[in-house]
Amino acid sequence: MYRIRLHEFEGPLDLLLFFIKRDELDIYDIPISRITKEFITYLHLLEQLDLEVAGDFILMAATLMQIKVKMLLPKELDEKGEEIDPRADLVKALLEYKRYKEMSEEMSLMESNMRKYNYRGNLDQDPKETLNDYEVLLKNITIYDLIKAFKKALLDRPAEPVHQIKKWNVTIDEQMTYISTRISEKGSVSFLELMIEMRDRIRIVVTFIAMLEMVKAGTIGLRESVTLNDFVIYGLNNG
Amino acid sequence: MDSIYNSVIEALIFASDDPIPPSDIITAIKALDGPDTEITEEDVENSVDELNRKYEQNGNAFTILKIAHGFIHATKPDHSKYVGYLSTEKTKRKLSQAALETLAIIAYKQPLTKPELESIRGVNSDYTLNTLLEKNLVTISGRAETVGRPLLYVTTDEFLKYFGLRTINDLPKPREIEEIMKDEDFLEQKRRIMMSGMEEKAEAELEEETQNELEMDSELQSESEMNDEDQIE
Amino acid sequence: MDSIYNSVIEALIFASDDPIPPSDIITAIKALDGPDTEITEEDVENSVDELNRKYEQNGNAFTILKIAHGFIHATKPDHSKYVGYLSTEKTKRKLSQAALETLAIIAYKQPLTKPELESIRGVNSDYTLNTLLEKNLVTISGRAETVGRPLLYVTTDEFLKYFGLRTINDLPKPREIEEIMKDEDFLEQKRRIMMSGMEEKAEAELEEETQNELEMDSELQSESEMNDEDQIE
Repeated sequence: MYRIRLHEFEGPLDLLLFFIKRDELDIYDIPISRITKEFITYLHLLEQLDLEVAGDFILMAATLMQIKVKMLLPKELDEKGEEIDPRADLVKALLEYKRYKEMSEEMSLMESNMRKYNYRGNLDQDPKETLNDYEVLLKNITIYDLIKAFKKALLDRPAEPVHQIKKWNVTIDEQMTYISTRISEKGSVSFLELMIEMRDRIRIVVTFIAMLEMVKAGTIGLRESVTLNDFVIYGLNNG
Repeated sequence: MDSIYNSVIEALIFASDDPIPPSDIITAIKALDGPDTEITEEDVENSVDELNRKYEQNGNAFTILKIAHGFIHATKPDHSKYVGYLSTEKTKRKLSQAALETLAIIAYKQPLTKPELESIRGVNSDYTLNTLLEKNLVTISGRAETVGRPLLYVTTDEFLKYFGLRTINDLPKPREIEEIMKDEDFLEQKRRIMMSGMEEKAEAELEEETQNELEMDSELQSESEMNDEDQIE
Repeated sequence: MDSIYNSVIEALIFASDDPIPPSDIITAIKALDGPDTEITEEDVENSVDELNRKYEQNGNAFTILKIAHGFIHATKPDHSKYVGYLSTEKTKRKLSQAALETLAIIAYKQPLTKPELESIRGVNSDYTLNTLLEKNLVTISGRAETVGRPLLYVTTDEFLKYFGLRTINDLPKPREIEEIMKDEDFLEQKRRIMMSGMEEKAEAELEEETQNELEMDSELQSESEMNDEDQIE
């Protein structure tokens, strides 16, 4: 009997293909009730084993049920007046998926083949004359590299040295004044920029409360920033 | 082309850690020996062929591969077990089935969006896509002109290198849908199950508990008596 | 020693990241061909000499150096200017990490001033900024209205063209970045949370629809008829 390892299936299409192969079904004339039943049995099996049933599988189960119902109803006609097989889309999806799945097997062989080749190590040892006109040129840099760099820049953001006398007793009033000062410099200030200057937690919390107070009082406004997890604090005229 | 360049070309390929394109070789030679130096991409190609012939004759342990738009020295597969024994680099994991499947779809349909990819695979592909981006096997090339302007994904030169392809056109042709349809044998499916069983031997220990459970319960039945009711015209 | 090991030794030296000591070579060979394999450090030494003689004879562009108690391949000094040219080109070609980071910050936070940029990067950015200006990837759009009226920097059309973007708004949104770069655990967790929600919902619907016609529990008792032929293992 089949010992199915549940991880074997990459998704609902993979599982359906498995049923079709195993039972030598005609992919163009899939017995939809039967395969739906098998599919749902499988999902219940996963449940019984207390394994997580992925949403993609549930969605497919629903699709199968829908096709099954449509099979019982009078067929819809296309523009040419021909009957539309409710299974057509599913068959198309199965064939297309199978096509790439086959190629992935092909690629797996290519991968194994390439693993037998080893590239050269210790390249640094090669004698080379250095040419000193260092300049920067773009090549092989993609958007992905760009956003990675951006994220890294934000993560690595240094805690700036703060040139002010540390006061442990921070008051909301003081921090409200501080925020006002910061805003008056440039008209606005980024929340992160503001927070990054705070060394201790109490100061951050108090500043945050001060900020909320000022929003409530209508002296400052907040707006979204282009940066993730940040926003801009700006002064309002009536403040 | 002057054959003295064979040696220069050999040095340039030998000292490069990534496949070096013929254009780079020509650029280097012209930069140092003058822009009038007569050397074409075909000359470089011929030199490489000649070098490989010599390696073969002299019984060298390496050869020059033509992959990822360029040339790179690599040890011949014959000695992979010895090299693998000492090298930690080569013990890195193979790609998962999900990763291979995703790569195949991106490779053949590129550039494509995540929704397109997911509609073919039938499953959410965030995780796999993220892994492939991190491994530099795929990257983002821009945005589609369609509604919502989703990001477009393409394969990289690293992808070509990984699979030993010179250009993306060297990928084996996928079968036509009609051929797939005719295909009645299901050996390949069995083979896959058996193969992955072997490959995952290491993981098997971890999964042993689950495994035992599954073996007990996952005897999926397929009855023949159901067939009659299914014949709906 | 059997001279077939010349080729194995060549492969091991070629692929090794660091100078490989003769003892490591012997270890690898004995591990794979049996502990009785006859091979001494002297044999290895002789092999290396022979390989070098052959390289000399055949006019190869490389040689094996004996350094730091081990062996490594290196190209001959004759071609060092070509090799040097190439490695310089390579550094040029890769937008250095600093420049890339600067470019990324300007792209996302434009228009911004140098002090703003430097407060994010935490380092003086004169050099990278100038390089980017020279390469026409960023430009000056005017002056900020703040004290001292510092210059404002923005990205150029050249920048958009390079990254295949139509407008600067086509850059991946912070939300998309998060989606793509989420660390694996988080992604899995999210997937799980989303799914358990969907699962319940879809399940409830399914149950309703199918309860009458499909008696799951009884069907889980699997039939045996066709099972034998399917056995795998």
